[in-house]
Amino acid sequence: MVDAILFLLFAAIAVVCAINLVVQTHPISSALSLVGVMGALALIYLQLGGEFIAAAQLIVYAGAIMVLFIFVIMLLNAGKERKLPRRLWVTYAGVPLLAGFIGVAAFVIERMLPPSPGAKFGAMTHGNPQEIGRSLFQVYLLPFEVTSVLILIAILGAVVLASKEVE
Amino acid sequence: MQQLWLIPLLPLAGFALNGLFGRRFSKTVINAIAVGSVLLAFLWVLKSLNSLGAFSGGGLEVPHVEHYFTWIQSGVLNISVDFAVDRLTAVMLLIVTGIGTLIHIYAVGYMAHESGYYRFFAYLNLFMFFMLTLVLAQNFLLLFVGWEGVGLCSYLLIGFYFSEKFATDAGNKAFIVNRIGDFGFSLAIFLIAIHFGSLDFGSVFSQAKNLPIETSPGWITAIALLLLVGATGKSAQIPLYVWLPDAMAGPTPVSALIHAATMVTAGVYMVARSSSIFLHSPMALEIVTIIGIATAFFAATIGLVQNDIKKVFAYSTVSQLGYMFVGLGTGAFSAGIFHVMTHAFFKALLFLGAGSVIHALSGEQDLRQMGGLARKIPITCVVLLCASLAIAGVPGTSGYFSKDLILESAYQYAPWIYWVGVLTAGMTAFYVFRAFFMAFTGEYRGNKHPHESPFVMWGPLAVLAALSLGGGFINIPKYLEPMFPLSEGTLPGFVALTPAVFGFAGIGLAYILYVLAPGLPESIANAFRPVYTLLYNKYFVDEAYDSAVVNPTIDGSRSLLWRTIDAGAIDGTVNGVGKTARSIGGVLRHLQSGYIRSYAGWVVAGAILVVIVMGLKGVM
Amino acid sequence: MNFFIVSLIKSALVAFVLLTALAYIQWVERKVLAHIQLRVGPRRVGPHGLLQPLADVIKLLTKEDILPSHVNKFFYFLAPFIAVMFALISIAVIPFGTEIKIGSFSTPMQLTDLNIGVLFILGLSGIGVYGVALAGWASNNKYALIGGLRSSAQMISYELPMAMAIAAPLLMLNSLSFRELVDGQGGFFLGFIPRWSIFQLPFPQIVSFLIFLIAAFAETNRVPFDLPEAENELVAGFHVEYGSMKFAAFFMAEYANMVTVSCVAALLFLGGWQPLWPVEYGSGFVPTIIFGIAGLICFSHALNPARPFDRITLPVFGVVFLGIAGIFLIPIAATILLPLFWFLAKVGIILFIYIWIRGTLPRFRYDQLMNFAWTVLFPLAIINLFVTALTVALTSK
Amino acid sequence: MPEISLPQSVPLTWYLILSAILFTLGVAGFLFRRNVITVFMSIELMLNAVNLSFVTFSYKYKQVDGHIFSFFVMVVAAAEAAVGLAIILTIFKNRQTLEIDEVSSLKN
Repeated sequence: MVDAILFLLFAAIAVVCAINLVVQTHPISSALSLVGVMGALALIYLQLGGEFIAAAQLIVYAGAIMVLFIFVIMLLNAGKERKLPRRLWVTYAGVPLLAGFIGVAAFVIERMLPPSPGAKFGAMTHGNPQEIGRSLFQVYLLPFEVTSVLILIAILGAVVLASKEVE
Repeated sequence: MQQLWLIPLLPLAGFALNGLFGRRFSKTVINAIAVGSVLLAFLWVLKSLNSLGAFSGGGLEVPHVEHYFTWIQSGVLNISVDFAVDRLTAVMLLIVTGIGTLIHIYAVGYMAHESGYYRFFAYLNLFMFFMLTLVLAQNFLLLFVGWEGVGLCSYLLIGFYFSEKFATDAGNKAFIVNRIGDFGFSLAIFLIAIHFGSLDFGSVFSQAKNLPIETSPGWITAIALLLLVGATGKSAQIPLYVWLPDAMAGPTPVSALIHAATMVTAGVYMVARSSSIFLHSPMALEIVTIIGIATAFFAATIGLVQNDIKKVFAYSTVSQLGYMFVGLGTGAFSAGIFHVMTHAFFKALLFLGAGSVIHALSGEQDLRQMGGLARKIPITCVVLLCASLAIAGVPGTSGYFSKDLILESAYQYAPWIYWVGVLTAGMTAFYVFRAFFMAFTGEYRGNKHPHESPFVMWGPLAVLAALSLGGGFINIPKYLEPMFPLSEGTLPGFVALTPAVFGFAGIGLAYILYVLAPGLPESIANAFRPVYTLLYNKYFVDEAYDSAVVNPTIDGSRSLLWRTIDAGAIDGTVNGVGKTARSIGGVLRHLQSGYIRSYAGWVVAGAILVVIVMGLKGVM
Repeated sequence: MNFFIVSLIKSALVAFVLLTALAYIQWVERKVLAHIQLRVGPRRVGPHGLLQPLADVIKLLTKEDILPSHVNKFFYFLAPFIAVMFALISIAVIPFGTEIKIGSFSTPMQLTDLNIGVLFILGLSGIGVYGVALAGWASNNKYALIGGLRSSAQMISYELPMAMAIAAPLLMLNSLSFRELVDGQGGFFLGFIPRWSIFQLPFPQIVSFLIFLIAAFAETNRVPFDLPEAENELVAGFHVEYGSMKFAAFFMAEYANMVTVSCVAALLFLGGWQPLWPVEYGSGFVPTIIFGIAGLICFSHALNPARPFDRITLPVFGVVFLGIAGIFLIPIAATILLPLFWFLAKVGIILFIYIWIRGTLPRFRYDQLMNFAWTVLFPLAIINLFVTALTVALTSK
Repeated sequence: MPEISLPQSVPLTWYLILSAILFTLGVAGFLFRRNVITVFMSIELMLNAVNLSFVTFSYKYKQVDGHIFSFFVMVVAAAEAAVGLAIILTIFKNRQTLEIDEVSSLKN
């Protein structure tokens, strides 16, 4: 009962924010709504017992990546998208098509997923940092290292791209 | 474990060092690496053989095998990288590393003024690596690796002076001719894998021992003959011997090491190694014998009239290899190996001596431009004399013992082969001493200023001289008896004497013709002009091959393959494909708007389609 | 429902205490700065200006609420709320002391004991940036924008060394819940050196403590890292367009962040409510002695008062102090209050350091700031973490 | 009006459907927004949706792997953001625009 209410609440927040992200014409509004989505998702992760992932979601996504976005938006002082005379069918057919597709997807998921006990808060206890750390540094050690290398490369790339030499 | 892997790995390390960084090294460093690695390998051979009891009485009767790792594992076929040492391998190891060390040392002096110094030694070390792999290998595939590797190195080293057209041509010739042999060899390996289900020497030969002897040609004969094809390629036997004389284009140490002492004997080694296969196919043995004797004879005849000192020795190598094959074919495998060893001694010595002469004359190879060198370069003269005596089979010298053993078994096999062999021995003595006399006696005919070689060069020569004189007293056949039982049975006394007699006759004849009556050979040559030309042009074999094989191939490939198939069919298809693609692309091009979002739109459309299909499937 | 009621009571209590504390910290700051600069500081409103904060609050509440015409209204209003909200929330996972036991009922002195409390704090501090950034952007003013940019960049940059520095004690104590962390720091080496993180071998813990403190200064935009609101460069930085209560919100947020950070520092490095030396050597009487002395000083001053009304006020304070000193002697109260005392003492010291440094140090230049973060602090933190990890790996059986 | 009865526990399909919705919205944003940064953020939204389903399945099978994967996704997203934003900065430097359709040199 409580779980359901909470989930619906967070889900509502997430969806509303996501829609807002799409419809807003100003990047900073979109960015903030994306942060909202992430927050809601973090709470949902908590509900699913993913403590560490929830925290990581907040720290990495909301706390770092999105701040970077906002930083860039502010730096470029990006304005609203200028309105284009967009074709009618996009506006008037796009939304129903979207809804229809989502319906189909939902139907597919409902049909294809074997029935399983629903989610209750606290039923999943594997998401704590200890477990994550254990499997991260034992089972997934190599991927982990590789990712770190990837990050390094990304940093270098970013530095090179953003350096002054680019004219 | 004796860490046998160290033996080939040491030269490989040398190759890696010199090959990668040699450009920056000073010559001393390069020498240290190149010679040092081979010397270390030699010492390691001695150590491991000693600790395996190879030098004591009963040691190594059973092979000592070391398994390193599984190389290929497919179905029943399980090929692993193993090294093994038995008495045969021990002999070969000692020859290869020992002679190799000496020749490396010699090369330091010989190559001193050459460019591409580090390249030369890198190749030489690489060759040592492959040769040792070949010798140590415990299965056919690994042996084949070494086999091909030495082929490669010989190609590289023949073409060492790659700025010279003839050198590169010779290299190509050697490589291509060897391909033919290797083709046969690989077929043989396939057959073996099919019929024995393994390539490991141990299992193959133990199975082979239990097979019946094939009176009528069967698959054993096929295997044996294909192996023989490979051997003829590598060991320069008829019909594939043509590459060896040209191979003299390489630097002399190479000729000595690869094309006299070690690589060319690989075929002999291989046949001896698979003796238990050959022994089950008398027909194959017969063919081996015939090829051997034929090669020995013809090569000797050609050698009679050559004027290039290295050419002379090259043909004598071919003919000596023929002897070895006679030994193998007539079932005296140990005699063959024995001859391999002695031949390694005196032929290496001959080449190195020749090299020393050439060095002294700063590049002159034509015998007619020499003469009277005995006083100018005495040491070289002496050592070459020793070598010549040995190859001429003068009693007491090493050549005498081995050749004699071969001829004895030949006599037991079929007397006519014996007589041909004896005749060849006579000719051998003749042309070797012809070369010797032309070079060292009489008046100097050239216009260079001969100078004696440095110690690094004549030091090894001295060692080899000692070996080629005394090497015959190392009783290899006795040593190899557990593997190749000696044939007993008494022979008429003259069998052992006649070769020596013929040898002396040849020497004497050479002395008469080239020292006492220098004008005589010319008149003889004029008297038998056609024969002379025939011999001088090596029976026109090269020309025959050219017209019979090479040119047709070239024409065929030019007219048919190139013009018709390549230009016409293949290019046509390719271009056609290109054209169609372009026309289709012309249509599809309009999809490529350059707008990321339109691309993404297509992707999404596809994804939606997939989802819907999946959904329908899920529903149904 | 019991749980809800208790939580309600506790949160109300904490909220009240926290807000008052914030107000008074500001008073303390003004006083201390004044004394550092040989001034008297606020003294008009109430004795020693003790009622100054109240006056400030009233002023801020009653000021006219200006809404600049050129701002982006939504974000303009949103920003201060974000700032203050996330600043205040983070106090929820901070434990102030051990369990309170009254009869059978017992509850921790903490709103909620999250087993990932540390991560929680980090995450919130990460989100707190938005307040500043948005404020800077929404005010549509170049000074504000620059201030916002600076602070967002600065906060991202300094979060890494901070997290690294935090990681070191976490490694040693092997937990993410503040309560367990503090419990892990209980006990003493050789019977008298406390097992606090900064005293832990590998000794670089002192390094990580310093790194954390520096990073914390930057995170809270305090001197010497207060570039986002550098008055003499950017007028007032990101909150230049804000007045009255919205300004107060930013103000509160800053001080709340200070408090949180100090609490975290105390909990992670200074052993939370663990006493400085064992009880058997009488660490239990420290508060009594301190407050007692304070009371006596008040009385001695009351004997020759500097101002007429000191004759009344000082004795009152003296009595209050002595009363507190007395309370610490009551065993039951002591069990609850002693940890509280130790914890608050440590937090207070760190806060004092904050103020002290503000009174002492000049401001960085921006490039120096960034350089310092990435070329000094970050590598240092990594090395420190590495050494710690190594030691832990070697010492742990 | 019919009174709705909420289940005691949340069916996992709800999570998946939520993730589907978010993903679709992300796609929509990707397709219909022209501002590079917004497009980029739509991608992040999609990634988040995927993460949600990862975590959900990790709940379904009571295993931690799903969390690990979403963790990796986050890391990759971070790297992507770093590089992507750098690229955006460069684009802006070179063309003074964030309109994705004006960055169409690929055409012809």
